[in-house]
Amino acid sequence: MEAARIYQRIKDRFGEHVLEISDHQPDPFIVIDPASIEEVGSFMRSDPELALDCLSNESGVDYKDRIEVVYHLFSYSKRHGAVLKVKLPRENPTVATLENIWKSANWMEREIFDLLGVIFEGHSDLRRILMPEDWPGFPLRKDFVEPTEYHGISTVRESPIIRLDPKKK
Amino acid sequence: MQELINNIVAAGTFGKMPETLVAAIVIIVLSAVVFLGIAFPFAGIVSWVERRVWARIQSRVGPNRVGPNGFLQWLADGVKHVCKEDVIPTDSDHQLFKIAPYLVVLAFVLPWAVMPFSSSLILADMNVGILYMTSVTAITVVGVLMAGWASNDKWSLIGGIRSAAQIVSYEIPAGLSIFPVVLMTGTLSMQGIIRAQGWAPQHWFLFANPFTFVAANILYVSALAEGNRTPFDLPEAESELVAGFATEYSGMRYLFFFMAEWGNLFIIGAIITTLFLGGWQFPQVSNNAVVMNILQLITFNVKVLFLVFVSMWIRGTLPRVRIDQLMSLCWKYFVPISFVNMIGTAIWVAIWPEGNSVAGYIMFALGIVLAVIFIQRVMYYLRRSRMELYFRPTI
Amino acid sequence: MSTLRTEEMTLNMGPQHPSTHGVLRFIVRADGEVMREAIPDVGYLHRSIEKIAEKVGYHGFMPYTDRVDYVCAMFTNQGWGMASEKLANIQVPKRGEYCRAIATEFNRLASHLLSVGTMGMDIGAMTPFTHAIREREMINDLIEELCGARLTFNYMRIGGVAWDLPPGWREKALAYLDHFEPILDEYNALISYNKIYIERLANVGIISADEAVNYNLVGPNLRGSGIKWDIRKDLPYSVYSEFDFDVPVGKGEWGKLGDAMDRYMVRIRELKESVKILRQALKQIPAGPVLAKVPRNFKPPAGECQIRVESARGDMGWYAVSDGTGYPWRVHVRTGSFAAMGIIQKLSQGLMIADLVTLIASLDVIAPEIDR
Amino acid sequence: MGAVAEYFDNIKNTVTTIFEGMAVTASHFMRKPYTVQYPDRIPVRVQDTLPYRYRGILNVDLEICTGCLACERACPIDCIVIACEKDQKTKILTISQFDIDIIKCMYCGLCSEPCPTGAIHHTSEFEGADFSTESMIRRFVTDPIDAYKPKKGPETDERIAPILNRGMRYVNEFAQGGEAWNGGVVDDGAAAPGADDEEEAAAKQ
Repeated sequence: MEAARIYQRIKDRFGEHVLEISDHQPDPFIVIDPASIEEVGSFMRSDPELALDCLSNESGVDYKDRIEVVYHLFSYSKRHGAVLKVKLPRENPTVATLENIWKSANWMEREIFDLLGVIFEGHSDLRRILMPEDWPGFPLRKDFVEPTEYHGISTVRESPIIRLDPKKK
Repeated sequence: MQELINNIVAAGTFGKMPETLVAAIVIIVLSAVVFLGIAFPFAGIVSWVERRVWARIQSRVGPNRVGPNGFLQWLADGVKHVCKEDVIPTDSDHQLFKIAPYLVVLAFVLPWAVMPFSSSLILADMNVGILYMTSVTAITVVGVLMAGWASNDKWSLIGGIRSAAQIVSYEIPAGLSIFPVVLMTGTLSMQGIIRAQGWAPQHWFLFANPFTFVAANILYVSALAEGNRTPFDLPEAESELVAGFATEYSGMRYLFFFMAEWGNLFIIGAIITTLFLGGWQFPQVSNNAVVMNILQLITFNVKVLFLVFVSMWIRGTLPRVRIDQLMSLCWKYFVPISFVNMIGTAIWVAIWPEGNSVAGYIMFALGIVLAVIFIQRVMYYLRRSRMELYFRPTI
Repeated sequence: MSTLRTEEMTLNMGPQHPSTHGVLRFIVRADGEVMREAIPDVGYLHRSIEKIAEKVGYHGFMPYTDRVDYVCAMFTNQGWGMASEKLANIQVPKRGEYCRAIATEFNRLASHLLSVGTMGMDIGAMTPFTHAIREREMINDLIEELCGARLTFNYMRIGGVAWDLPPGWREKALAYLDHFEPILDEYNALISYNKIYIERLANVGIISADEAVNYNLVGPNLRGSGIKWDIRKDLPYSVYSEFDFDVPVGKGEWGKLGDAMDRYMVRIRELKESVKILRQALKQIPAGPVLAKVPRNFKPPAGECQIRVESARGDMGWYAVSDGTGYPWRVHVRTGSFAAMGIIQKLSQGLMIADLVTLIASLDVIAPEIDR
Repeated sequence: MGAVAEYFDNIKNTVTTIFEGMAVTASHFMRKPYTVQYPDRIPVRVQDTLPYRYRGILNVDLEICTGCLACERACPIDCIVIACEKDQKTKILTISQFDIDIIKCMYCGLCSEPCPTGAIHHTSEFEGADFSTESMIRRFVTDPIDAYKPKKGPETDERIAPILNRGMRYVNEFAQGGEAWNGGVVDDGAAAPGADDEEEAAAKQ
């Protein structure tokens, strides 16, 4: 099934929750209301015509004015994919977890929490996964400033080259 | 032995010392010479040989820097280990931690007392020789378990417990596999068993009947298991338990464990050689006792070293079994088969009390057929490979 | 009768453990030899590659992609190249695609060889490992001649590959393939069909097909569970539609379907398929340029895309967002190992400690690929 | 399969597969080892056995450096620092600094690709261990040197000509690949990405 028809089917079912259907190339996507993500997710998985049984990729993007969580879904039986997006406010971004629908969401949501600070409500094990437990801030946010030291270990290495030409940098 | 002590006392070298004291000194000095001069260097050299053999199996070169072809590598390693700091973990049980390696070495040293190198070269030809051999080697388990427990390290503990389970279990098939030979000879003495065999392969107990052939194989595998050798190196399973019971050891104590392991290879080989491969038996080519003894010594050592080599070869080939498979192999396969062997041999002996020489020839022929098939397979793999393919012309 | 007090043992496996394939850590709760659970703890190799992408630009990010998965860097190269090409709608010349296919398939051989070799080593057999590494070295020699590096290749560029095949390389490659096939049979005789080995691998870490999809397992892990799915075949990219090859799947010949042995055998059989592809590619490669004309100051139009590459560890997803400037706004890599690690906690329940090692090796996780 | 049959089948399988495995390893006793000892057991230096494209430690031939800064801009890791000054009257470009931080360098080869003359190139040298980080910085300019100006025809200066030849061979190898071996036509337009851009940049300088 083509992406546009998948999105149309979702719109028919959850009319008011679908905020935007974009025919952006090369990957068209659908934006839905964060409050209904769980409902839409379970529909997309269980609907026999969509049968999107695999959450292939889940990632977050910081757009400076909002944070988007992007779900790349895929169906092994129907061989079609869909891109689902939710837009969240930058302050305290919260969205329901999809862990109960696709198990693979567990680790990917932990990663998004770790790097972008999106809180997934109802997640069974929302801990930092890649960064240390006590790392300050969320590194993939655009306004993140790396601390110069971590537990007394410097995170910067001074370049040993002294730049002779003062005009540059 | 006794004559030697008597001679020394008579010569008066030690003045008026009591005879027992002289005997003690002589025994201690002699054993020191034997162990420091023969057993330990043997273990060291085996470590080098093993690394070279293993390297060749793996298309590598192996240690070749120290001495000719790296022959002195073992000395360099020994010196390195002796010079290393002897780290004892703070929370460990210090006394047990220190004693454990010595117990392991003890278990390696004691069997040499009944090692039948030739018709006269044997320290003590006990009438329970083979029983003594199998029982003292099992002291290893005490040392290994002690090391595992005293290290106060979970990996070591698992290693120690594994070792205990393994050695105790494999004592049974090993013991049962000795029975067929004992049934046929009616003696437990090492020399007695060897004298019951001939120099020719068809007179070896290996080929005496089908049951002894199987028994020899089971005994060899069980002995490997007792010696913590691949495929049964679970106690020190590198990829699972880091280094098992030896994880916390360093320096000389660490070396002791491994010296015992390599030295044990000789003992494994000696047991099999004595029981199944005709020991030192050599055709009577000379009436000179010295010449005969030297020839017998060479024969015995060649057979033992071949078995040592086979164990290295096996180590280079097989993966490690899992602990539950180890146990099921022992209890489901080896123990029942050993019983069958024992009963089978008993029946065989009942039918042919003097042995069946035809069976010996047939079994030997079958062995040759097996070897020929094996060589054919080797040549097949050799033909198919094109190892001369190198992309760098200068290499 | 009073019962003996027992307690669970908490073992800390890693980060410095001989068989955790890089810097990985497992917190193992064990009852003697039997594990209650093994909780993976990752992140020791996190190098913030996704953040670096936002700072170095499209061309400059290419060498960094090598570090995402240094065992099969060609695929990460290709993934980033394809993502950028899709963003900017660039057509790669035919010969460039063939060079990519040849390089990646050789890299797949190398990666699978490492995987099956370490599998043997984790089981306790050292020889298969060195034999596999020996073959891998020869492939590295070939790749070194092709692109000048043995591990971090940086061979591909946006719009094709950096360098054409060097003169005489094709003959060498074909000679290698002739040499490789008997060696693979020999390798199988040495270890794959060994009874002890089969016993160690069969019925360990069984993953059902549903579970594999649900946990988003990819590549050989997915195929080991009996799902015939290969991006190269089912969503063909590059020039893979021009090759004739099979997709091996696990059949449960030695145990239940989806066990470690199935995953292992899928890798072994994929080696043969890769050889098949390589022979065809080396025969069919057309003449022509290898690199499309791409400006050095590469600025794709604003937009986003996701591409999927069948890497040695399976479907690797690259999600790239461009804002029209010379620097990507966001890059996300979804790797096979990351997904595979997610299932370990569930699979480890009730296995033995020795089996955890088998399980990790059979899932073929590579620490840098998890942490990125 | 009955339990008894399975039992004996297990024994048979184990014995035969171990037999095969032992045959394989035994055949290795009769093969040559594949590894070689580093570095003193082969007749030539390891460096000399490496292929032409090998990416070792960077080197710069300042005689043919045009001072176009293409390499500095291409470097994703900023380990190359160049300082150029242009005399407003004589229009001569002077290079006063050309430093490469070898510790930082990741040998990706992106700098040598856009170089118009092959001045910055990878050597086959890879042994770079030293005792201090300071000594790992390669400083190629000791006294300020005039940048090379590409000529229309072939190079006439006897001193520079061989260096330029080597450099251009390097450029050709990288830009076009080797000589096409199956009649492949190498398209000049597919040279290193945006080669024209670099010339423009050089012209601006």
